[in-house]
Amino acid sequence: MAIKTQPVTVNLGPQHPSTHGVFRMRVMFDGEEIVDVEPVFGYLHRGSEKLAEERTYTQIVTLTDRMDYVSSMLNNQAYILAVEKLAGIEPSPRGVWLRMIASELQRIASHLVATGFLLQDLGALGTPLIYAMRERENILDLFEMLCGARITNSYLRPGGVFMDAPAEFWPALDRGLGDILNTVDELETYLSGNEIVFSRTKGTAVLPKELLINASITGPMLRASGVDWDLRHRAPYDYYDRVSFDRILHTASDNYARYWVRVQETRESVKIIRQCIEQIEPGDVRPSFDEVPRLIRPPVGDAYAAIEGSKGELGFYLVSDGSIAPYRMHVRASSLINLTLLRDMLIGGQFGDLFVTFGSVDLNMGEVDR
Amino acid sequence: MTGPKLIDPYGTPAGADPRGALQSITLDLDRTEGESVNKMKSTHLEPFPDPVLEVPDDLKRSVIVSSVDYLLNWARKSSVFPLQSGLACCSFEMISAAMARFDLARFGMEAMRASPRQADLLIVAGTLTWKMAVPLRRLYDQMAEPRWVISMGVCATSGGPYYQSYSVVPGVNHIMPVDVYVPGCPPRPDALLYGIMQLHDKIRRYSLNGQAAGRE
Amino acid sequence: MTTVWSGGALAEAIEAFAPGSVESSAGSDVWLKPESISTVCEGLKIRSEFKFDLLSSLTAVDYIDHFEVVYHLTSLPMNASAVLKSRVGHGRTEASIASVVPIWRGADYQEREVWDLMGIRFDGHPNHKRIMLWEGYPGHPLRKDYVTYDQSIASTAPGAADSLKGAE
Amino acid sequence: MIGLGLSRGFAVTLKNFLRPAVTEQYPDRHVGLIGAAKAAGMNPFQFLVKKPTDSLKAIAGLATVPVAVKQSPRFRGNEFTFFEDRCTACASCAKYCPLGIIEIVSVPGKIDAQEGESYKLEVFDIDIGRCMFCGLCVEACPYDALHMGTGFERSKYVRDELIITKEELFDAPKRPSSFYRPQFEENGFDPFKETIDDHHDAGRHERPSDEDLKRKWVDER
Repeated sequence: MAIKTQPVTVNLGPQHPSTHGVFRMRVMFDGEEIVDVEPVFGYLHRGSEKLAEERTYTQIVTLTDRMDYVSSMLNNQAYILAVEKLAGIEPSPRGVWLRMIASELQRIASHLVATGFLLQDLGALGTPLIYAMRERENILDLFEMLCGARITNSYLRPGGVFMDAPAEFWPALDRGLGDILNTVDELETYLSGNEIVFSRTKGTAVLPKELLINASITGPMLRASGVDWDLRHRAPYDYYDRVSFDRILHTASDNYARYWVRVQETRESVKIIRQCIEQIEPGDVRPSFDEVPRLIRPPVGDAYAAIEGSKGELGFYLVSDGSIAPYRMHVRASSLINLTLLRDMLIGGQFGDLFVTFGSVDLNMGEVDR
Repeated sequence: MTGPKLIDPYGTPAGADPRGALQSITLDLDRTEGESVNKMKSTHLEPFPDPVLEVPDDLKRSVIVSSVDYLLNWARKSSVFPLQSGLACCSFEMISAAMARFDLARFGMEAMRASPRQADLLIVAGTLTWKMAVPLRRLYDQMAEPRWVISMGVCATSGGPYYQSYSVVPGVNHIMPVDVYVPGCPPRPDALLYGIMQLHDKIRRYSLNGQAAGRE
Repeated sequence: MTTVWSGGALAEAIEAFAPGSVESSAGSDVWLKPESISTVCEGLKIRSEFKFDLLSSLTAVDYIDHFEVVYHLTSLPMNASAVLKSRVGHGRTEASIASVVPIWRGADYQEREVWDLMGIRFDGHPNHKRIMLWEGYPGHPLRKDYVTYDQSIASTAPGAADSLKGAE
Repeated sequence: MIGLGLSRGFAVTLKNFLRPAVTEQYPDRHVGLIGAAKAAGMNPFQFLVKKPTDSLKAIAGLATVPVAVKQSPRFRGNEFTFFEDRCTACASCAKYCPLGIIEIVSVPGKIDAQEGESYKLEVFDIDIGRCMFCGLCVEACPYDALHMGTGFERSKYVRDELIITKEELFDAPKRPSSFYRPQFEENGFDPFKETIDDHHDAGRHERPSDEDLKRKWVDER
């Protein structure tokens, strides 16, 4: 016998322990079933795109760090690629290898954070998150060796990176990669076979791939539905055409598939870094200041460059009017666009699945609001 | 096991609101919120003065001022529970500080509280926008006294990299009085720990000051 | 590697199924007439020679005497990309263009963002309201005539004074 | 079998329970008698005889030794190191700062401004309450006068105290980070152990002498 209830609207956030930052949702419940969801954004809207219009091209690197703060290196890379495309800069090979290593490390860190927080949302208070963050600390230590900062790196410059890696970086990186593989194995042992994780994530929030493509969703969410779309493979930037890696695909397109794809992708990133270490060549890490001056003045025009970020296609659209600052900068924020289908994922589901689904999207408020 | 029903907002029956049950009624709520944000933006123009404790010189030398006060402040300082209120980048350093490597629990901050009623310390970790200032001030008002505020990172201290932005509060001291400022963008977890130790020092000094703890 | 449609070839191909919709083309860009954006986008998505099933990015640029809406399209089956542009709001009049949400749902939040920050109205958008800033915010900050350093809410934008009154 | 996955998970937790702890005991850690003696630089018996109260404290578990945090020499701390003798007051750092928070006021130096433009620094303030420590100013400095510092203990009770003035920069112990200063890395300089006192050790390019400046600005023009 069905019990009739009155729908009730609940406000979740912006300060909520499970909302991955300052995200807010208005959710209408009928009993425990979700009737309707409305996300409310903008609690971290900082106006980066406007501020970029009054900074030089190098200074904007510092703004891109703070956009998606768990994958700063990837933001740096996307922005630098757009600048190089706009100004026609030929990067130094060693700098490109170094920034590939840095951005793959960052992808691992970002996926670890996503996994840890997803399990936190599942109710595993503490332990998996602590294990994931412990491994992330090792990666942050590597970043500190490279550029002196843990989160807001500002490591990349137009044409490469600002400084070569120190001598102690290479043995530490080698050690760190082994640790990462161990951690991923452990993660799989204690989670991928776990009955609670299975019953909470399998078969929830299933999305068909046509809908995902139509809603512009990219990254691990799209690959979890079986669409082979990875910009590193389909539109190789930097030297991704010189390394080989497997694309991780899953066909279920549910919360478990999204989680699984992320965990497996960390291994592929380790594989890519190993190949980068083999192929890296000595030389300068950035062009001299005669070739690429501190103040770049790109020709009038526009450029759009996208990379495969940790959350999907991360693109920068730059318009130049020939001065030292961009006329307009726009960020194609994968976190924001991946939320387009949040309503479809949640409506009809149960209250308990709300934050699991939300965690499996892997969003970052700094990128959603910018 | 069934997945959620997939909805197509553009295939709704004729007459029904295509925006769904909720989004058709929330514009009024948004307007009310916008009004409160505008009000906060137009009223909080001057920063609050920093609550500094002036300890008289003769009291500095005396060993025992009031044992009860001393004991109370020692207990308070050893069990400051922070509110889980990460706003932006700094929140990740705050989480790192609570994780295995830096372990906030060593300072008696065993758990980040999810509710302001159970918290003594508000760590403003990250950029504060005007839209977020209204809920944050409400959180601060809901905390029981004695309460303390740490402004973590330069975004919270002064707006930092977003100082000139149209939507960012130029310093959280426009919204609430701040006890300790921690510079850094974001500060390392160690720097946050140092800021927390400074706060402990401050709490200890309340007894010398002859002032009830946590009041401005 | 992704093939990038050149502007000229794309303009010709568009003219073939939607005559009179192209304004001009240069480099890899095609400028469309704003009133034909729905027809052209639907054709680009459905027709077998394009199959642009993913809208990568939608944004707008303020060129002072007019606004330009920029669409970056990607085709997953063909691994191709193209850039569409459309000039609207000549002379800073009320700028508006047809929404592409019925064609690509991915445009939903992006169009709301452009409306919020740039002030271009998208006709036919199902939930047309501000996304980043709050209701009652004066003006659209990404426009070039918006003053960044202004921390007060007093502004010359229409409706600003009314919202201030409501706040008190 | 139901429960197999769970028990495998608990096995991993148990394995981690037995691993060494990763916690860094900043700011200090408790030591016993041996640790306290080691920190004082003597063997435990000497320590017991020479410092009986301290050793009693150590035996009771009350003795602590300070712990330095593990950091890379390239670490961008929340302060700066500055060598006045290398600075030409060119204000490159102020121009390159994305936030414009470096305030420089210079006056004509000992040479007459007409014949050689050597400037003397009067005000050099960095507002670290707004600084984001990106290091672009350090990158811009042509004569290696400004370096990132490695200290991070800079919390203050008052907002205005967060401004670093010229005097403070001069008086502080000079522990420059090797950020954008490859010469420190080549020399194996460890900012957490040693300090630099002589400005000659600090950089690749020496500041030009007053004669050089005069030649460059006056004679060549």
